Amino acid sequence: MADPMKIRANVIGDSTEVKVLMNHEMETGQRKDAQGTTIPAWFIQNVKVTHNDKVVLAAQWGPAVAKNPFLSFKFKGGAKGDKVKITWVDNHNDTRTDEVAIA
Amino acid sequence: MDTSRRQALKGGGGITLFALLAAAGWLAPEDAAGADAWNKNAFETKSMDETMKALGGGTPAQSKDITFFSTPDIAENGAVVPIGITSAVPKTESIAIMVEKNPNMLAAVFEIPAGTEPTLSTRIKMAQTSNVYALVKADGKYYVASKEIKVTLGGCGG
Amino acid sequence: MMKRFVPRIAMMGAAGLIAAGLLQACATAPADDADVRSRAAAMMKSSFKARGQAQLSRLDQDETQRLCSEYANRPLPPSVAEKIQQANLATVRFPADGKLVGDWKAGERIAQSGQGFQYSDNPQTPAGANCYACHQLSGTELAYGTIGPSLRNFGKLRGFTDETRKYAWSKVYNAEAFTACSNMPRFGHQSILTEQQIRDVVALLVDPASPVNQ
Amino acid sequence: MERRNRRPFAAVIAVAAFGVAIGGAFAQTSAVDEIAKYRAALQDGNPAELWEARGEELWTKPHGPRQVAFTRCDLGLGPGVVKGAYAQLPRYFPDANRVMDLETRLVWCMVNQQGLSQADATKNTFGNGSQQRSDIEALAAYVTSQSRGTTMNVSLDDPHMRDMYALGEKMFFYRGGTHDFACSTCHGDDGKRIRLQDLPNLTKTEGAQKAYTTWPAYRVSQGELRTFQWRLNDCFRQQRFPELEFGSDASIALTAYLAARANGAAYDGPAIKR
Repeated sequence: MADPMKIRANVIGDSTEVKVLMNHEMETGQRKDAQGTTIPAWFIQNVKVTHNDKVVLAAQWGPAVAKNPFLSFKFKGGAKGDKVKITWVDNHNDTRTDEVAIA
Repeated sequence: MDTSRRQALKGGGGITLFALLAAAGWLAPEDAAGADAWNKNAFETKSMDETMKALGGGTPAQSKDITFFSTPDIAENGAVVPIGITSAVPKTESIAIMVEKNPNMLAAVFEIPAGTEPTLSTRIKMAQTSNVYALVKADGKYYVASKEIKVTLGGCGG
Repeated sequence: MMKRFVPRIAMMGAAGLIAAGLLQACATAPADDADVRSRAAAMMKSSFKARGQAQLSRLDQDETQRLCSEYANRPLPPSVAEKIQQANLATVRFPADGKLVGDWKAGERIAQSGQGFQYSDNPQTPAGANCYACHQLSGTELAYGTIGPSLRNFGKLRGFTDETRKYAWSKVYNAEAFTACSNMPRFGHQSILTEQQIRDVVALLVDPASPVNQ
Repeated sequence: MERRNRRPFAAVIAVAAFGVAIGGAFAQTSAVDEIAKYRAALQDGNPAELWEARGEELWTKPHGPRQVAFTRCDLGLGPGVVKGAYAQLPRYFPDANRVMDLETRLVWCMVNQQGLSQADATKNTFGNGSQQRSDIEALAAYVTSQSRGTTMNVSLDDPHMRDMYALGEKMFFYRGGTHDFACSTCHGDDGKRIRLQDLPNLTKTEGAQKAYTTWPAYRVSQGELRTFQWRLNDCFRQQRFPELEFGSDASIALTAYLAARANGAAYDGPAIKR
């Protein structure tokens, strides 16, 4: 089972700044292990961020996003206590959703 | 061999890829809501040649309104390269990051709904020193900016 | 022990508490230096384990290593330095065919590679010399270290002479022959590089066509 | 062109044999500046936080045959006290009659309080991806994060600790192996670098402080959080020495030497490094 994300959402002026770290190998499928066997690709493909059920960011990723991905962005509005929810889905169809209250 | 690639780029090789992607509809605004679709073809684009075969779609204009921030000229390690992109192009709908010399060019696409600021930062992998492209779709049109990032390696053990 | 703690206390001036601790340490300093050294060596023997090509015997010091460890953080007496240099100079072997200069292109590859002799390395793969880790050489390689001096224009500055070639060979073969307790490995003496590899590295330094001299 | 294009990431990520010529005619100083910028850009968003979060959870969970949590583990400031504990380690623990660093103490608690065998407790000292994660690294990330901002204050009052410091100092200057390397070969002078990496001078207070207070660290080259035990282990690998055993006396002696030399500085880890 995937590990939790580390999400921060803070009101800055009239926007909310979201910063997230995700636990994921982001294996490219191009690396070989010590025995020379290719390590299969394993990476997050879709990310969706919602604020009060409205999508504020949606992304498609390839394996070139770095291991343990980091993402930071801002959306207009958002009040302290509102929920910011983030979901990712990887190519194994594993998924993880975490949410945080805006601080 | 590199010459032809460089020329391809200058001559709009990069453009055809964008056109392909646009034609494939992966940057369509309706994707923004339900981003569960993953455009396999777009992420498997391996070389300029491949993309040049596919034609059609719009041409991204070089834009000074797209800027990189917190993005170093040199990455100490290609496994983690910080990339920050801001688009000042009005009605920015999406931002994509592409790395010319990676095994697959496209690294990530971000759909930017109205109300979300067209600025974001993330971290990518780079196989080697390369141009990195920030492709912006705004009001149905494509814009692009690029930056070369050098990748170094080193250490004692070798 | 006493003496060596003094400057440290001065350095740590900001932390009074710690200085006090060290003063106390001085008062009851462990027996003598040689005792601590021999106990440290014994402790290392029991704390490391052989892995891959790196056997525990790697912890056994030769006379040069022993002396250089002993004098590592205090001035090296000239007589000891002389002794080390003499002993190491006596180890330098020139190739039987007298050919000191090989292929600078091969030398450049050796200078770039840091592989070899780590327990994680494949002993079948030829070792590198990792020159760039510590030295500037070719002007086009910007990722060079500064532990050793710049070797830009090594041959050009010294002249493309027999003397320069012999010096380069000897220095690469055993750096301790010239600088006692140098940080540089003794590539020939310790059999890190083969004779041909040393030729190639020497070529990188002394060949007029080498990028080092461009 | 095809071949080059498809060059796998492995080429970069695998053990780096050499620096890529970064070409072009830009000056060395600007290269160094740009790398400083690179490092700065990584500071915002350190994946070490993921390890800290996992470690915090592990800390309070019952473990081992005896189902005892680390909240019973005394890191020197009392059972379960983590705040500021790392800034005073290593230290002498009378209950174990041994000087211990953080990692060794965690293992001691696993064995003596939670009932794990020594072998089980030290099975995964250094993690390798999500398939082989190290609880010790996660716990170390959490515990050290609770000393962030705390002034390093490793006491040498205890004679056992003083002895370890003295032994650690000798180790630091101990030359050996095929390459004649000692710790001091790379870390004994000011302003040196290996390739483009700056080398802290650990014989000076400032250098020791800067280096010691930024471990553990998330190593972007490995995508892993690494502890100080790992740092020493991998230094000796590169020194061409045999393998330094996890939690061995030598590893603790050297840690004691370096930690005490960092005294007076604010602890600033877990950090993020190349």
